[in-house]
Amino acid sequence: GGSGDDAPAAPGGGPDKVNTGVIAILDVAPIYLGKEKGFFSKRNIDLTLTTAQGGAAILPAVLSGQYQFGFSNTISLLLAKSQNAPVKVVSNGNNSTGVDGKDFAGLFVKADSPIRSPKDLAGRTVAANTLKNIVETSVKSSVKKDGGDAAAVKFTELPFPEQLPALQAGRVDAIFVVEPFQQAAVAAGARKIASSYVDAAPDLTVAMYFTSQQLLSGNPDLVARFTEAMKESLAYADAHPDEVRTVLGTYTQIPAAVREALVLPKWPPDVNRQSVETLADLAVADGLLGQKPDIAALLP
Amino acid sequence: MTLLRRTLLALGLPVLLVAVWWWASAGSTDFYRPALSTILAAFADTWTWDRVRADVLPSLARLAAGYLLALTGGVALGVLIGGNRHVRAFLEPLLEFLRAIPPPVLVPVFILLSGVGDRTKVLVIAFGCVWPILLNTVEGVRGRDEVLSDTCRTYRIGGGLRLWHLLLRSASPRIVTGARQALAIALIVMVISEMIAADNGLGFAVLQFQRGFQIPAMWSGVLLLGLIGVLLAWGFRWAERRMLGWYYGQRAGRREW
Amino acid sequence: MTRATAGARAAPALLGLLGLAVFALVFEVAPRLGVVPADYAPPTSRVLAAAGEQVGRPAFWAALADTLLTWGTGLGIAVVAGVGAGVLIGAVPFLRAATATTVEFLRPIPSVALIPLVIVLYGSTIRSTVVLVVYAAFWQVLVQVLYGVADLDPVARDTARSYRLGRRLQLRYLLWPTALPYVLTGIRLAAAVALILAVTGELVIGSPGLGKEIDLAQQGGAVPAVYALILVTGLLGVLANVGLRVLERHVLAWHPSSRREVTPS
Amino acid sequence: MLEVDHLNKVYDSHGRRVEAIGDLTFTVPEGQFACVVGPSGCGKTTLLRTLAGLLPPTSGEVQVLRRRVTEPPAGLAVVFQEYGRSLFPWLRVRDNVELPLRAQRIAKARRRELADEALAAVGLAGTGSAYPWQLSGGMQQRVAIARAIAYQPRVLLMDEPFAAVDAQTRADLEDLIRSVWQRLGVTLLFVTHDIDEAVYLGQRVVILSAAPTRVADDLDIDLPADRDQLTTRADPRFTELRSRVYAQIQKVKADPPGKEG
Amino acid sequence: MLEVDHLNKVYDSHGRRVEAIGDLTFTVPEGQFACVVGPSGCGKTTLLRTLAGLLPPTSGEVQVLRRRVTEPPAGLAVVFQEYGRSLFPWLRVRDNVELPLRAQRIAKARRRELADEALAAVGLAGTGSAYPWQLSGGMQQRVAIARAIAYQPRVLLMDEPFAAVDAQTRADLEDLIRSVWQRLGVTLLFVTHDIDEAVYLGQRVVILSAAPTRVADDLDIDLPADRDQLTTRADPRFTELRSRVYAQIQKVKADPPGKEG
Ligand SMILES: Nc1ncnc2c1ncn2[C@@H]1O[C@H](COP(=O)(O)OP(=O)(O)OP(=O)(O)O)[C@@H](O)[C@H]1O
Ligand SMILES: Nc1ncnc2c1ncn2[C@@H]1O[C@H](COP(=O)(O)OP(=O)(O)OP(=O)(O)O)[C@@H](O)[C@H]1O
Ligand SMILES: [Mg+2]
Ligand SMILES: [Mg+2]
Repeated sequence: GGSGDDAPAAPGGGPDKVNTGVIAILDVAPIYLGKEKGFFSKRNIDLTLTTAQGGAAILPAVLSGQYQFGFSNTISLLLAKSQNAPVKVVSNGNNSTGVDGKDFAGLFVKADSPIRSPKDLAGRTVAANTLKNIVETSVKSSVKKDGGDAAAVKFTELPFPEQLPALQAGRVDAIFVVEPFQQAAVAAGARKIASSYVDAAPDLTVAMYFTSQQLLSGNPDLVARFTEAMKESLAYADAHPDEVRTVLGTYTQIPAAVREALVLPKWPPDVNRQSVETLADLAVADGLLGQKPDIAALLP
Repeated sequence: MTLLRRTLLALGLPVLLVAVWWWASAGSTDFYRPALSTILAAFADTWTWDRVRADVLPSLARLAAGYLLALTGGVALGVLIGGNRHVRAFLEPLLEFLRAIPPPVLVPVFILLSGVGDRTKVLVIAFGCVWPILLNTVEGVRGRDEVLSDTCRTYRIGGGLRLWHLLLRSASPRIVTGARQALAIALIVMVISEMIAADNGLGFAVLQFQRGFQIPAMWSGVLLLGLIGVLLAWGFRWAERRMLGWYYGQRAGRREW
Repeated sequence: MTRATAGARAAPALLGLLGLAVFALVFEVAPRLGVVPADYAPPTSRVLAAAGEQVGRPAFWAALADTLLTWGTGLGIAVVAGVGAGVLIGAVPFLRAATATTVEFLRPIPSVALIPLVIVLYGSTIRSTVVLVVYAAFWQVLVQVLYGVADLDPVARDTARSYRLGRRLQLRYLLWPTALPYVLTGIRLAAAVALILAVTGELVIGSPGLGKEIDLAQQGGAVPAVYALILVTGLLGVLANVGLRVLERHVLAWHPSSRREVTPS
Repeated sequence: MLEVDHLNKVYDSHGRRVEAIGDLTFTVPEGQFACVVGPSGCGKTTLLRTLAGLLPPTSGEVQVLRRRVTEPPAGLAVVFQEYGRSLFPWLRVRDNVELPLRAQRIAKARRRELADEALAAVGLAGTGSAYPWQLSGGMQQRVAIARAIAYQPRVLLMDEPFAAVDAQTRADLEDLIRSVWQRLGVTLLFVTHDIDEAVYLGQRVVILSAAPTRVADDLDIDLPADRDQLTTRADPRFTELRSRVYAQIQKVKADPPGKEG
Repeated sequence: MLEVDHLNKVYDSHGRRVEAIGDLTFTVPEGQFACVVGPSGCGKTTLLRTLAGLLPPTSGEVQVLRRRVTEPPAGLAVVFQEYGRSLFPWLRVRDNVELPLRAQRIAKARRRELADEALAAVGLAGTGSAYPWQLSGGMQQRVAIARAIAYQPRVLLMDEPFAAVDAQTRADLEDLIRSVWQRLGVTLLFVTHDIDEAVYLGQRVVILSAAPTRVADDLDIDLPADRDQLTTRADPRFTELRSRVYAQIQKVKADPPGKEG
């Protein structure tokens, strides 16, 4: 049954067993690092990290109490909230670096492509790992910022690993990839024409950790402790990029050489509320969201 | 069996199950398991004619193309393999290898080889649903009656006549079994193929609903899939009865009381 | 004479290996000639090297064990349930008519569409994946059994009826052997589908196993590792088929398809 | 005991309507050995299948052992004309013979004994462990006969059971069936195309007309109960009877049934 | 022309080893009508299947029309003992008969004509549009015969082709086969269990011993070429010949082949 109201507290006052659903990508390095550093165990949390391919598998598990917390990108959470899913953000996830041209994600075209800047994308096809999501919103904001017709950009869905081959074979005109695929794109000579996360909002909060309303009301203490631990983890990760690169080797299969070259995201301890508001407005403007959800109710 | 009785039998269990579902889910507050009434309301809102034209019809067109490709390819290859044990020994391990590879990881290879367009999706559907047809054809051809084989050999019935009148016809009950299986699988693979590199289609729509957390709409898509499955199955049964008239005649000529 | 027969028995296996070898060769040569980009479709030798690396990782063996467990459990349940339900429904015309619509409705629902539901029920555990595996593989067996039961020879059936063989004997000595060739095909189909769903489920849901390893390798951009893991999956399928073929030779010794291949002609 | 009462059977399938049995009425008393002869395609197999409860009559009814037949009656065995297909290819010969005995819950040892006896009686001792498709046509037919004998039925319906065996074996089997009949007191309906055989075996020969079939003639065979291949067939009465049957059949052939009634 | 030269055939499968044909040598000259009789299970079907190129000999060889047989020879037709299974259940009767003619690229109209003629000759006019499984056993067997006749073969092998038909039809078919043989000059090997039939039909009767089979006797039938059911069977020479065949078969039965050689 999926009636997980509380975190299953271990008998005899042992540590709370907490299961968190994450995606095995760069962005969640802080939680792995924090677990390793004992930031969770010292708050009496016995943390288990379970990876899934995407948010589709994580949200139901959190809502049904199979997981206590989950990791999801901001747009997905806005979408869920707009459908009245009982979700609540408990911690920041990761942010763009805020530096144009030096972000952990980017919009690429082939070296010899006639496309010089985002506005040239009108009428062209861009690969996104997930349609109707944060990539689409961000790329469109790049186009708009560049003075182009964002509505005329076509998107097609391709998983990150397939994007570069498709670009090189000329099946798509541009791709939007994150690290480590950005490294591969650079290595293959692709040309970066925008850092769309940076274009969308300053210091955009790309993803966040969340829980269910049920757990929040049933065990606010646990949620508070988790939030504390996350804050410490984020801060630590932001300050220790080398340890981040090491911990990446434990849960991903990114080759060591690539790990060294990765551009890391920013991990500020707090959610950039303003960027979430901006993102929500953009999504409403693009028609991704029917109406703007109650952001105050979503964010902590 | 009268028409009335047949209709009752065909619809009795579904109606019962729907009733149970309705009753059990009434007033559900579970985000992922909404009440059936909510789903049905979403169904009416979601599957408007525009939507059907934009998403369902392209899907069905790809489904038809992929299925027919699988049917012809599977039967052709099956006859080849079933008719010659050397060919079978040569190809079987390779085919078993390919068969065990999950479409989601295979799709990238297809994209690499044939692009992101409809052609790839049709190929994925064909590749996904060809196996029951192929395996059943092989076994049907292998299991043909020996006396009939001998009859063909002595009367020197070869080439196309043998292919049609011996191999295909004697394998036809099994080919039909495989084709029936493949139909449902084609529908499933159609959905899977639309989860990657798609911009329209029924599977695409269901996936978008899921990702957009429009859960009642998502379930209505699943419901629609099931309904399409039922319609296709009825069509299939109609065609099957026509093609295998001799087979059912031979078996029903001896009907009990 | 005995040498000749031993040779004849070994020949099919050799031919089969040859088939795999030709395939491997094509995938060695094509990337090298630039027919496909070597970065995304690495030549066989690189895949084999990556497979060698995988074999050295304890995590790989743990994943393999998990996949085998998921696969085996799911397949076992699906086969038992599929055969049981198939024989029951197939032998009782009323049941067949009454369930037909429901079966046709439930069958085309893709397992992947059920992912949210199973996660709600069981989370990212092996149980979730097993449910998906069972759901997908069950139909393969069921439909084969239904058609197999209908393949009854009318004279054989009349014989059984006139000698008043009871239900149990008719089931055991008439229906079952008639359906058996279909059932074996159903199991072969189900074995592959179960494997596919086990890996896909692990991939999407994140329950432990080879699928999860594939996901990790994909997210990490480790292309040869992805193909190495796919290779392992495919080989599991080949092994399953070899096993089922051996089983078939034993239980279908009487069937024309086996008879023909005993006497050379 | 077998009673056929105004039996009529029409096949109507796949655009072909055949009235196989027109209007058939006759009774075989308990323990009688009745032979049935009639032209090919006249409906003998149809009649047997109706008596065995495998085929519903179009009209009229049949009774076996004083019970109206709606399903295969207990204690009845059939040797089918399609002997080859009536043996289960997945069972060895002995298991084929034993299978009906298992349905009767006869103990294993006894089953084995009955099966071996029956196989030996039809001249197939030692083939018990072969599969039916490893046997010749005549041997398969004898397995089907052995199965019926081992079953020890009260009513035995045989549809051209000796069609595939050689003259000598046939003579042996004829004597075997007669001795089984005498020993078990079974009611026997025996379809054959061999007029000599019908006269030699039966207490009575029922001659059927071409389809839609009727009883064209019904002859008592008043030969002595103790028969043997040499003396009985040399008996002038035998020759007389067989000539009568032969003449009758000729007449049936000459008068198409359409002319009558 | 058929030549069987030191033919030996051993079946060895599923744990059962049977030497069906011991050592068989005989020749049927072009255009001869040869009958083969022998006990059930002696290897007659095996011999026919070897001649038809359907079964490889274990040792020795067979020639048909002066060619060593390694595959089914052209111009050869077989009527199988398992007549029911040799008809295609998915083809209507007429199409069953026409199929071999299509393989020979005979024009449609001619095919139709040949098929209708052959069906009429075996007494099945008007059943062309039925499926084989809608026919009685004897009718099915006659369809198989019609198919062989319509094919107009140079060599015809028949395996108990009249086993399932009534006496009267049988006599008609016997005369039909003789007339076909005389008209087409076909070489005919005819397996039967009916000794009278063998003597009535053939120019020669080959008697086989029990398995492992050998030629036990080989009789010339010196009856006049013009035969008819009444006069020929009444001929004292006929009676004499059939007694000889009968006696010979009795002898074969009495001497199990193990004793010799
Ligand atoms: N399953 C069937 N469907 C349609 N017609 C049938 C079927 N079985 C038999 N018939 C028809 O019924 C008639 C009688 O057939 P039946 O088999 O009873 O003849 P029979 O007397 O046994 O002949 P034979 O001596 O040749 O075996 C035939 O004309 C045949 O075509
Ligand atoms: N496919 C087979 N596999 C094994 N043994 C076989 C096979 N076919 C025939 N035999 C054996 O070979 C022997 C001869 O069989 P065959 O069919 O040639 O006899 P036959 O003379 O035609 O007999 P019948 O008159 O009964 O038809 C038999 O002992 C039989 O058991
Ligand atoms: Mg009959
Ligand atoms: Mg034979």
